Amino acid sequence: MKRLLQVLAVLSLLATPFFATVAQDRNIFVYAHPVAFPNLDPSAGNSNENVVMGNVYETLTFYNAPGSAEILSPKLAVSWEASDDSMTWTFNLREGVTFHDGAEFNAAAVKTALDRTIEMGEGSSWIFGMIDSIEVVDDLVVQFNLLYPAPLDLVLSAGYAAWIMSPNAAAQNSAWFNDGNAAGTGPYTIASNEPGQRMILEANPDYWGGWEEGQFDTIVFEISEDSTVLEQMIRSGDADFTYSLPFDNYAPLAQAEGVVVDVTPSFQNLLILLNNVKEPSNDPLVRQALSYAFPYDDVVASLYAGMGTQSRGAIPANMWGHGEDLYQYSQDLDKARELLAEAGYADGGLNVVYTHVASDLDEQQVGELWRASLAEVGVDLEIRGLAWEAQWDLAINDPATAQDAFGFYWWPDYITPNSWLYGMFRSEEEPFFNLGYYANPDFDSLIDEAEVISGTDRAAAEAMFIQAQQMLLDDAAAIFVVDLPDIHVIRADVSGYVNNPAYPHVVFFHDLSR
Amino acid sequence: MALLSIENLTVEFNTPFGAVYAIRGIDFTLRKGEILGLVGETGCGKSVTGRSIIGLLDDNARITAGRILFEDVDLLRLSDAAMHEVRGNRIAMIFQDPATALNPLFTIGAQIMDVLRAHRPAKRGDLKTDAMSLFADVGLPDPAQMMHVYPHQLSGGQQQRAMIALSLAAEPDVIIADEPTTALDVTIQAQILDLLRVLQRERSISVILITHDLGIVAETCQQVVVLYAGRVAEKGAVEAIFAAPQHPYTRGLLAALPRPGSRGSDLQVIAGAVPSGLERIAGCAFAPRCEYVMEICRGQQPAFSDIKQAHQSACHLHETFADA
Amino acid sequence: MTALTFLLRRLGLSVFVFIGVLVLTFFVSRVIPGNPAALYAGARPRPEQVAAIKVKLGLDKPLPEQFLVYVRDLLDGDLGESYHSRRSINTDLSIFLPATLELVIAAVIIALILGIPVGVLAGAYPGSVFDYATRLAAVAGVSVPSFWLALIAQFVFFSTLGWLPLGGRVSRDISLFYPIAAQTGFYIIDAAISSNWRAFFDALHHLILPALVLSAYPLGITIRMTQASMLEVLSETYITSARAAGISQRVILFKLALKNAIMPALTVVGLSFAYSITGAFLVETIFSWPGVGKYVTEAVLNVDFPVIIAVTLVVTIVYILVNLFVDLLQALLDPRVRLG
Amino acid sequence: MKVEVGSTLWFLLRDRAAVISAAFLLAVALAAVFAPLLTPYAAQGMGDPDLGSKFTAPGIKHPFGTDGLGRDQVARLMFGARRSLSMGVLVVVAAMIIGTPLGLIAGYLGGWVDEALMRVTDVFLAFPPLLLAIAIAAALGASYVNAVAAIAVTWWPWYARLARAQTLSVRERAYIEAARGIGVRHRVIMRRHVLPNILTPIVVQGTLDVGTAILVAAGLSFIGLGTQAPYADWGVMISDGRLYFLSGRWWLSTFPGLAIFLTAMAFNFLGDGVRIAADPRLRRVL
Repeated sequence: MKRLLQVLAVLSLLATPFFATVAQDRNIFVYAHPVAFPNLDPSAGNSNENVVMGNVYETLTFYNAPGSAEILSPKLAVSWEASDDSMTWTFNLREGVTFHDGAEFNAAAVKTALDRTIEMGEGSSWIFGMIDSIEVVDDLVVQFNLLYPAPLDLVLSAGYAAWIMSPNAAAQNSAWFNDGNAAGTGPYTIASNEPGQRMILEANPDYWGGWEEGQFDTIVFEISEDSTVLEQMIRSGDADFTYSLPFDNYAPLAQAEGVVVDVTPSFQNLLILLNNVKEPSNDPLVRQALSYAFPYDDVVASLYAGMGTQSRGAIPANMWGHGEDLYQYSQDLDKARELLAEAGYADGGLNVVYTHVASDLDEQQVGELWRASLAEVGVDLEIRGLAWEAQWDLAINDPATAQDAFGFYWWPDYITPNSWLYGMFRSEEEPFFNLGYYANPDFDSLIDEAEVISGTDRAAAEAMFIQAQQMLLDDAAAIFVVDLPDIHVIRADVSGYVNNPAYPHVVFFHDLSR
Repeated sequence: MALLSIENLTVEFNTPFGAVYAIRGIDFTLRKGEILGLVGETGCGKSVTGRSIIGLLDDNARITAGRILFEDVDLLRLSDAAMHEVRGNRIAMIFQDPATALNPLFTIGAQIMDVLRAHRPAKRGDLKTDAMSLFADVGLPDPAQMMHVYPHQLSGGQQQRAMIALSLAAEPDVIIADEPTTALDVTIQAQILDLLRVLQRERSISVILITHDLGIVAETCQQVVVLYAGRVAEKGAVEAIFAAPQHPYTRGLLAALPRPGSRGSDLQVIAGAVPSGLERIAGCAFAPRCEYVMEICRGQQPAFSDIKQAHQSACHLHETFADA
Repeated sequence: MTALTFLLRRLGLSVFVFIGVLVLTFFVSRVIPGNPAALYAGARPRPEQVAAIKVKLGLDKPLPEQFLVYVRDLLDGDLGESYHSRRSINTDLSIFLPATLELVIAAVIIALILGIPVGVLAGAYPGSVFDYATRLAAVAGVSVPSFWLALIAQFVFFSTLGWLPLGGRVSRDISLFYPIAAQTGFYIIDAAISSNWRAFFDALHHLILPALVLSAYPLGITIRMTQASMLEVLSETYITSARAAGISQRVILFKLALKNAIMPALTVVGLSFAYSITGAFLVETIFSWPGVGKYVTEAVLNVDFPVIIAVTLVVTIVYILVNLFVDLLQALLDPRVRLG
Repeated sequence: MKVEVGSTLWFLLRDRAAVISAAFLLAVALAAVFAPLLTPYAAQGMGDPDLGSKFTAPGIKHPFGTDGLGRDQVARLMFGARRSLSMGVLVVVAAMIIGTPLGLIAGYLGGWVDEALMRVTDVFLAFPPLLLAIAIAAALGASYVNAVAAIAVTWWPWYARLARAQTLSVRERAYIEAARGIGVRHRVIMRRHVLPNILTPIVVQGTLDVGTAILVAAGLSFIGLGTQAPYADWGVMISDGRLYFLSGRWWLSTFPGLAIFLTAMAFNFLGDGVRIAADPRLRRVL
């Protein structure tokens, strides 16, 4: 057996020179990507395909990376203005832009594209819920009439659903896109697609943004769900970029030659929604006790290898709406015991069910650490790993049989605090993502009011959003665990990379060079 | 003129229970051109004797003593290669059930040609001709068609004829026929025995006919060796022994024999059981079942005594019977 | 029994079994908890989207009706659409199934090529050192967890020795510069018929490690069965009679006995196939091999039940066909079964 | 095939591989049962973290190292053995309990009952192993019990077939004919006369199967359909360690893998030994 292996290996090695001498006349960037691209239809996709969308298609406005002077910058729109009541928005479009299929980019194209997305009603298209109609004012001027005041410039910068595709492409169905076809205005086009394995993008030579020496003409996505493969690729130089490695592997990797581990805050955080309706967690005292029993420091320091930060309220740091002065729970087992005693559980005897996505080791270990702490205050935590849909289904069906604690990641569809607050905590007839059944009329009216003024008076809105978060903390509606870091590993010889958490894990390849 | 002499052949089997004594020292001689019957009940060692001669004992068998002299060469001392030369070429074997002794997946022709090829280099055409003439010799119909026929397409008698053809292929001097007719009908049985006799006469082949059927021996053989529990009870010319059996065991066998010409029945008609191969036997092996048993029989193994030149028996009583 | 009636009987049985498989998988897949409509809707659906999709997918209808619709589509050759990727399962399987079959067939070939001669020799010399070593190896083969062996193999041949790639079907350079023109979906074959030798060797290079890992179990089975059947055949009278006729050991082992021994050993083709498929389910993910195993494990993770049923059905059909083929082959090779 | 227990045991004891295997399995089983007494890290074996000794390489304090939550891997293995071993055994026992009576009834009654039951087993056996178990385990939800149930559901047809074949050979025996002749009820005959006579080969097959069942169960656990945190079986341990395996923390997956490997091997050797010892025709091969 071993002998045969040797023979085979030698045979294969003999063959190596055959293909090792490929002329490197191309400048290739390899993105070792941890998941496949579920839906390549720009109207419908709202998941990890955003990295393809973000390079093949473009949005009207662009949300800048934190630290920039402006929140937004122009992309396909060069300028825009809102009416005083934020009900009518006018966008002036970039001139001389053509789609990959040769169609001209203009106001009609914008209308066709966005109408398609709204009409299909899939994916994140609901973010356009405020749009009443889209009007072509002029060849390069488009006007949006809204149903209610909203910050449309922010909405149109979204990393999902806001892409503008060519009118020809807009006439196609999802299957057409998923066969690897595309027609946007972006710097790259899809050259080939081996689903679940590899996708190759090629530079669009006619890109309106132009090309310079050193930029990449070919982008390869090597898809592997296996973090081991990703890690080996970036380590060996076989890939230029990756993410989603185990937190514990970054420190050793940072020591490796030619590799940079880039850690920046993200707009994503991990919460544990507590069931506000079901015994025993319907008692705020119990919820507070559960919050005090949570091992925040261990989770941050050990599970996230010190790279995340403990959450302060629902909105991650670095984003507008984050309250730096909000109350922050910390682990205090005595306090937890006191609260439990006050709630009538002096002798313990409490059973709590925590669910998490089965394939998520981090969420699982959060549960394992929490379980050990809870055991000390007499609470028995059952950890249940489920498929995401199963976990969600369990939560929405009946609060009485639902889990007590729901491990949950949240990220914004477009960058507004209300994404968290409305999404997870506003009372609903039939809960959809308010999976802890939190219901507080004061909270509801506060965030509704804040949303209305956020298009016109962002500062006042921000104060109200922060006030609303204090209510959540008082009620211990959820355990706000950790603001996650964006950790990207990139080869040191690549320059120009800046992480933009508004577009999670999207690399804008046009910015890079080697 | 001894072609093959067996001298003090002793064979043991290794089993998890210990050594099993299959043959406890036997002697007999096969002369050229004669048919010798090797008779006994199941387990008496007659098949083991046959296999010992051709060197095809099972892996767990061990020949612990004795010689097998074939033309004055001790077969037991031959190398594997030399023994391989003997098999088929000088000594061949026929088996009890031709249905299992012929390979079901090859045509009869292919099997006989394998044998022919193993013994002499020849052109394919010649091999074929030779094979067909062998089929004719053993009385198989339509030899040309036989080349393409599989064993299962033949009747039992035809299969045994084919088997005999196979054993004749390399023109051996000795054929060991291990119960060649047991699996066949009575009428077919007679035909096969006829064939053996014819071959013996015409090709002057010597045959060791292993059987449990004294009737067959009476009809076919010139010499007979009666085995009991791995020892020779009595041996000699067929007429002499059938006329005056000396050993009580032989007498028992003959008494149980049905009328000549009808099919022989099983020989286990003497009361009692054959001793286990696991036991060491101090005296006469037959003593526990013997109606004439004496004190001496249990302690001392009877020596051979010549009754006449061609008739020997191993019994303490032999003189009594001789006198009777 | 003639080969024809045999064939008809086996075919009839297979059709029945297939219907049973269909009913069983459909039933099992509909018990899966979770909300398929929400899965179909994407990462962060709205309630009205989910409700609309439920109607669109017919999930609001009673189960028997859903089953009938499914069978009707199936008869049209339509395996449906993945709820997770929304891609046509037919399209996906046309890519993933050949990948798995390439891997599995390679593993079966390795198992047979290594296993049969080793089994024959071990059976021919029972009690020898070779026999004991072989027996140990065979038991090791059927006892080693394939997914663990895959990790160890990666550690040894990729990390330590650097001889073989970590995973995937072809190198990036091949995709970029020497793409394989897809015809059969078997990269090795496609590359060979288009004389794309760089791609051919590259694909082979990628195939070695997963195929070897996958072959461990079927290799163990093949050795065991060949050895056992050889042992049995060699104790048959016709082998003794061949020996008695002076036929050489070489001819006996590798001509006469092998043909007899291979008959029962042919069942190992079916078994090897089955166990390689099983192994593939666990091992493909580790080797980033884009086959049905990886496809279905991801589908399980996502409760993507159209994919789960489709893969179960298709793989089971392939498996039934392989067994049918083996049975037929056995019948054809055995002269005792009359032809026509 | 009725076998004397005495001689079977006698033969078994002569089979060195089987004896060593039995001793090994006994040791593993004892380690599993008495784990709390044998390791100073019993709490860690049950899931408690010790973040201070996270990812410790094998050494004197932790011979097999620690995992990402700092838990001693020897303790985890010992507690994991409880689940891995019991999964294998439970699968086989459950499959026997389902399969044997069905096979017995099919073989004894014959006719359409036989035909129907055997066609059902055909359907189950048409699936490549593991595939159906994956589907069922996914449907039931990931847990230790469900994994056992899922595998048992795919496993019973083998026992049904075996039981049926054995029943067919036993059915025609004189004492059964006699019992039927004097009007003993079918149920009584099946239970009193047939069942005891077909059990031996079924138990032998069971011994052989436990190793494979452990492998299959580990496979399910490996893809996340088995034991749930904070507990772990060996398959889960390999799966958890895999992320770190090529990044220098080789010990996490290596030891549980070895544990499965050796245990499955031991069951195979023991099963082979039992099979040979229980079947007089095979004893010669020894």
